[in-house]
Amino acid sequence: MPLQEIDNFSISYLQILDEHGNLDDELEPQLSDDELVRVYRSMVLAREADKRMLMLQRQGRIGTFAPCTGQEAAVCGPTLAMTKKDWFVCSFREMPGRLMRGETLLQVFLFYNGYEEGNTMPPSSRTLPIAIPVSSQIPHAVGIAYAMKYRGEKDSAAVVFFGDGGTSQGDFHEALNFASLWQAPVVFICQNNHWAISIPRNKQSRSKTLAQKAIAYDMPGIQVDGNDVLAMYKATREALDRAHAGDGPTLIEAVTYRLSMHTTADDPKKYRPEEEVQEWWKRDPVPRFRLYLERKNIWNAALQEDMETEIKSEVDAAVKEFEQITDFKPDAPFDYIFGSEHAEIEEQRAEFLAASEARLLNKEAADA
Amino acid sequence: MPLQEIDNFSISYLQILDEHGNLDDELEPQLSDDELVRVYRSMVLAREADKRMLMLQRQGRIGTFAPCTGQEAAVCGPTLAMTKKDWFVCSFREMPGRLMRGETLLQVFLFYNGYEEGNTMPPSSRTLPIAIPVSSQIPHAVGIAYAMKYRGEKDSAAVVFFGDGGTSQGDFHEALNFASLWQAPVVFICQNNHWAISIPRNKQSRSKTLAQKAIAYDMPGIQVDGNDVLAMYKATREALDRAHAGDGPTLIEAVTYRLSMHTTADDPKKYRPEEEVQEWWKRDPVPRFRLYLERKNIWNAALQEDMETEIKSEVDAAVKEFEQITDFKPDAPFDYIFGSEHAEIEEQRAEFLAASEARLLNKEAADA
Amino acid sequence: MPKMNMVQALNLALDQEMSADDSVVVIGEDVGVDGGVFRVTDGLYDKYGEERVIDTPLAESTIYGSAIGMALAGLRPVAEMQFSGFAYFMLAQLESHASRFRSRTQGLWTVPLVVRMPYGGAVRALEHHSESREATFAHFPGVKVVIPSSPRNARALLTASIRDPDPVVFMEPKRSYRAFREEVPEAEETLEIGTAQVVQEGGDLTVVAWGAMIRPTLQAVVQVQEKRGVSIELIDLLTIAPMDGNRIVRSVEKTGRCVIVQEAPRSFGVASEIIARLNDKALLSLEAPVKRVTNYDVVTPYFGRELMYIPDVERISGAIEETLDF
Amino acid sequence: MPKMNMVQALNLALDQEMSADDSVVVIGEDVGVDGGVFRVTDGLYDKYGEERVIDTPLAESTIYGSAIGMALAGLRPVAEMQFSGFAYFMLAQLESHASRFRSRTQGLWTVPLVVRMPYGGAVRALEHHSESREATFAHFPGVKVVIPSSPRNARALLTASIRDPDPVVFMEPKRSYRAFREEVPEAEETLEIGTAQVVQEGGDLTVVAWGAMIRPTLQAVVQVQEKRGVSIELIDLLTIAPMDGNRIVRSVEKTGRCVIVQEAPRSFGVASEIIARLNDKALLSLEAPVKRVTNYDVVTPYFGRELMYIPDVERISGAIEETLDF
Ligand SMILES: Cc1ncc(C[n+]2csc(CCOP(=O)(O)OP(=O)(O)O)c2C)c(N)n1
Ligand SMILES: Cc1ncc(C[n+]2csc(CCOP(=O)(O)OP(=O)(O)O)c2C)c(N)n1
Ligand SMILES: [Mg+2]
Ligand SMILES: [Mg+2]
Repeated sequence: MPLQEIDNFSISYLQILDEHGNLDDELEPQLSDDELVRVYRSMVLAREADKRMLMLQRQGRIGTFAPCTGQEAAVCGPTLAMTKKDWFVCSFREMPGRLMRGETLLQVFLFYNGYEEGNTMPPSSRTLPIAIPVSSQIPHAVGIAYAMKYRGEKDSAAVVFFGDGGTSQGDFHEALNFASLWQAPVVFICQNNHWAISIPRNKQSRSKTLAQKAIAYDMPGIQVDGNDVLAMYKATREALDRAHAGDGPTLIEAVTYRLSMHTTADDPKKYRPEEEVQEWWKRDPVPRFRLYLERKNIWNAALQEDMETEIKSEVDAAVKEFEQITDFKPDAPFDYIFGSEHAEIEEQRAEFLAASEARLLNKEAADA
Repeated sequence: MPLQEIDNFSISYLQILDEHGNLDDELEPQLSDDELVRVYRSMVLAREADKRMLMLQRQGRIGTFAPCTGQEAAVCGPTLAMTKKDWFVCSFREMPGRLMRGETLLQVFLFYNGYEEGNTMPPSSRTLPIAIPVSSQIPHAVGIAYAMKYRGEKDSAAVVFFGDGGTSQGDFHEALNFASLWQAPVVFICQNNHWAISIPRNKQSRSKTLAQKAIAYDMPGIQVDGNDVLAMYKATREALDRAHAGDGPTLIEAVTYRLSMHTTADDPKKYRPEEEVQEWWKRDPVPRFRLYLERKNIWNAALQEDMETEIKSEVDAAVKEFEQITDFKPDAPFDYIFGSEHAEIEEQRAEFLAASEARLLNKEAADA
Repeated sequence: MPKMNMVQALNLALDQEMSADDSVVVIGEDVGVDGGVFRVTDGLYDKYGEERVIDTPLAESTIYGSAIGMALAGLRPVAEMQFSGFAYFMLAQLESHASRFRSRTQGLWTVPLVVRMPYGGAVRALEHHSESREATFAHFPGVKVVIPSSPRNARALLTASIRDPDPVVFMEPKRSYRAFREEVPEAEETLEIGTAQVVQEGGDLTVVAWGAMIRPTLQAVVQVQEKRGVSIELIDLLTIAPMDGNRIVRSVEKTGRCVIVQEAPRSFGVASEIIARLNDKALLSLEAPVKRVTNYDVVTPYFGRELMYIPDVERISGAIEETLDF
Repeated sequence: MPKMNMVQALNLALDQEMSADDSVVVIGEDVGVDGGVFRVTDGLYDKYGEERVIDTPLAESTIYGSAIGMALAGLRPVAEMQFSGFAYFMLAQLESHASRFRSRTQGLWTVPLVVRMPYGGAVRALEHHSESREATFAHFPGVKVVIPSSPRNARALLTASIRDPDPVVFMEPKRSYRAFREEVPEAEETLEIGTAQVVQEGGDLTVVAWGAMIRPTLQAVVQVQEKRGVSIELIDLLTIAPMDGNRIVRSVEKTGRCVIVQEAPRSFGVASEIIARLNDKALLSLEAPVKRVTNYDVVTPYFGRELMYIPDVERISGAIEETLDF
């Protein structure tokens, strides 16, 4: 047996609702009207929040953040497929999903205004805080999934989000390998938004798809139209079903696009052709899904208008509430450095408080 | 276009000389008798060196080392395919290849006896020192290959060795991705010897082959009988040809076996069934290749006997020479910490020398 | 009380904690079937099964990173780095996450996660198997760094570390693994993390050491005491971070002289931090400069030269005498 | 001489070294087309092409690891970590290889490799973008750690680092990137690595600082001098490792008093090492405890609280006055 083919593999692509609004009836997931409207509203709310936050950031009222505009379907579809028993493990661009998981706009604003007080989704929410070092959250999801399996929580899996850039990190590779060996209940969702800051997708990896990276781990991998919320829902639902059934992890590549800047500190004009962006606006997930709802007769212009008004005032209220909060305990970091008390920390706290007081006195003296 | 197969891939296996000595004439590489004997001698020398070093280690005359017994073909085949212009980047189990690259047994023994003086293959040798942190050497090979490409050295590539365990590390993944994007002239040779200390191959990755990990990077990947020196030569030769031609990297999985312990500090009886080892002795690459040479009429019992005698005395001589070297400069580490002089280092050297002298005086006093 | 070496004592701590609490799991390379390359986890795989004694692929970052996930989900993982020299691969996970979850979420999420790692030299090992880099870990806020020195305190500290609410880097002086035996009580025993221990009291000079340095230090102390008729106080740091600086300060206020023995390279090491604490609070008590006995600021040489570089009885006693004579 | 900010000055150093020596290449995330997220490599891609200004995938370990390979093969790579907070991912390559090749091979193989990284706080950034961990790098033997404080010394030190025969960790205080301009000569200029600089001489007290702390420190110094009619010597460390301890010792022998300003958390930081050096060689000159003005041993808070934690003019001047009054 000289040179012999010993194995072969393939990768598939899933789309249910295409960019022109054409629907594949056979693949259409069976979602209730409530669910459909819920996920639609989440997408619209997130889009609106992005806009408002951009404005707040430009006015110096919050700090740097990473808009999700354009990726709402790729994040909300999977989140809709999850239950509260599943774990939501995200990167830094999944605000739409975080809101669906119960985080409030108030929390979001506090967080982006530089206060840990914004990070208050408790462990019972099974929604982890934002993770900034790219792909560093992926191993966490695998460990959580291991714990679920170990505890026999059969209806619990971890869903972890990361970018196309994230697939280049060692942690991505190691974590997928562990998950595969453990047959851990994890769904890996790569948000292939075509850019990692200024690095285009084709300079991130030479592979034609990111989904095919699953082959390295003998893991199911699928490429999905990430701007099609139905396809994202369905792919995640099936992956979760497999995970819950003990059949291990799945890699889903969501093909989507970062319509906005990388973060508010970034200027994409430096590296990205405007035409490309315009092309992708045509595939905007939000109007595409609205059209679907309208065709199903569960949505119309009046409902849309009501919702937009409601969302605007919801965001207004949150901004107002957030800006009224000012009583942040200065020495809180000393409270939360360890779970046990230590003399050195307490001595430093005293020093910190004394310095704060001195600063205050000086200020009063100067003001007087 | 709903659920649609968009790409497919396959993995092949190469064997030229099987374990029973059957040869695939069509695939047989065209090697001169000299080359064939050279590589055979290297394999036998390495096997003998392993034996002797094990003895020396047991007697406390050298320190811990990692035997290569069983993997000679998987290391020597690729090394034979390289020229001096190619770079040899190894892990810690490739002594047979290092010897082929010109390292002497004296250097090997000094190294394993705890002296940097053993690491004296200069940059012009294009043979890097041993790398111990698993897979950490793979990025080096990719950077070297980049430099070759950048410098337009078209007949230079980097060949890098690592284990089956090494494929689990993040550095493996990142480096293959870089190499693929850069189309860098690298040949990645995975020594799948079925064990990473006590972890069997199937607990290292769930993928059926390690070669298929190449698919993640859109890189050619091939599985090769690692105990067949002709197949290892040929696969490497073809990969080097591609690399030299500017066609980028290749991943070669050498299917072989660690017939000995992990290192002299390890006891494989704790975790490995003896029958498995016995099965693999039947596929020993050394007698298999000898049979091939004999069938080609370029080898016989008399030549074998002469060579064995020669090798034994070569090893004897090296052991003797090595044990006569005792004048190691105590403060050498201070010479080689930086390429420029620094006061702090020199002050510490003075302190070190003073302490050494005090120790000596104390000893003389005690002895007197 | 049975006499045990440090390997057995650590094994006892793991065994008892695993048997008491099924959220305790062990994870690492070769920790299962093989029982760990130093045999610290020996027998646990047979007793608790592969789900609780997890043999992983070769990938330190995800051993630790997935253990963070387990801890977030309510388990109490004890991860092993096969050697501290390979722990750099997981430092990003430690610094970016384990050390930060509590602060990040104002105490809502915590990472009770122990990572054990053999460290230190003088065992005739290959490169990367001889370093002593406790200072690297100790400088990360939110991480506790613990280093035992004997079988008994190793067992008690490992038990305490597993029960601790925070990430603990538990560094095991591999040179001491089988170097001596000590009585270790069967009944559970803990030692408070963050507390240094006075090994012996004395009035003329304070010596601070930790880990594998305790043994040669004690020898040197005894030697100098005999030779000079002085009494020396020996403090075993045990916890590197958060450091029990006040214990050392109190001692030096009494003795006025101090020698610190550190296996690591000199600069930016733990000894410097101790000196800084003495400077802060006991400067006026100092009758002589604090003396550091350390490795030098060079890459640890291969084992042929290694023993000339690691502090030994002679260098330590020399430093003590010099400091007494100052 | 043109006036430049630090970003422009660093860019100038890179540009001149690249133009003088085609073995100099730049490698990192977004360093090419985008010109770096802080624009330090702006224009180099257009000028030198994608082969010399290498936009990489997102993988710090292999950015640095492949740069090691390039250096071994004769190039002089300048790698960029986008933020020092992500440098932990490459620490294994730095510790295991870059810092060791020279020692490992007794000088036969060397790794002349600069890694640049913006570090430090006070820029209203997200988590992981505010730390100051020079001590972590400085504790690894075989690594040089350099931190400029102004446009001019940044340019001179980066040029020297690129020409240096050893691996250099070049930490750029991002808070100072555009904070002020300074005249920077067009003609090439270098500063010796391993040498601290006396910013201003003085007789009553020595202040040591580095990086972004130099500016508030200078302000504090001026303030206290005016208020108290004293003269203060200010030393800019510039090289963290190997440290120019003797320069500080000489100064404190003269002044008898010392304050150290460190942006990093207190324990196990660079300030402790400076105190240890003073203890070694200038203890008897000290008329007061050396004072450390530092961040605290907590995880750097998000930017809402950050400025209360980083040393500022008020805390620095307070410490100087206290030390004068001791
Ligand atoms: C380990 C690490 N390196 C660098 C960065 C800086 N950085 C933040 S986001 C980003 C690009 C991420 O790209 P991708 O993974 O595609 O996610 P996206 O931003 O497109 O959502 C980079 C380089 C980081 N956060 N973490
Ligand atoms: C990063 C790292 N982790 C752990 C080790 C300890 N160790 C040395 S060899 C080895 C197993 C390596 O297995 P494999 O890659 O298959 O190579 P082999 O030993 O079989 O040649 C381990 C865990 C190491 N050297 N480096
Ligand atoms: Mg992206
Ligand atoms: Mg192996």
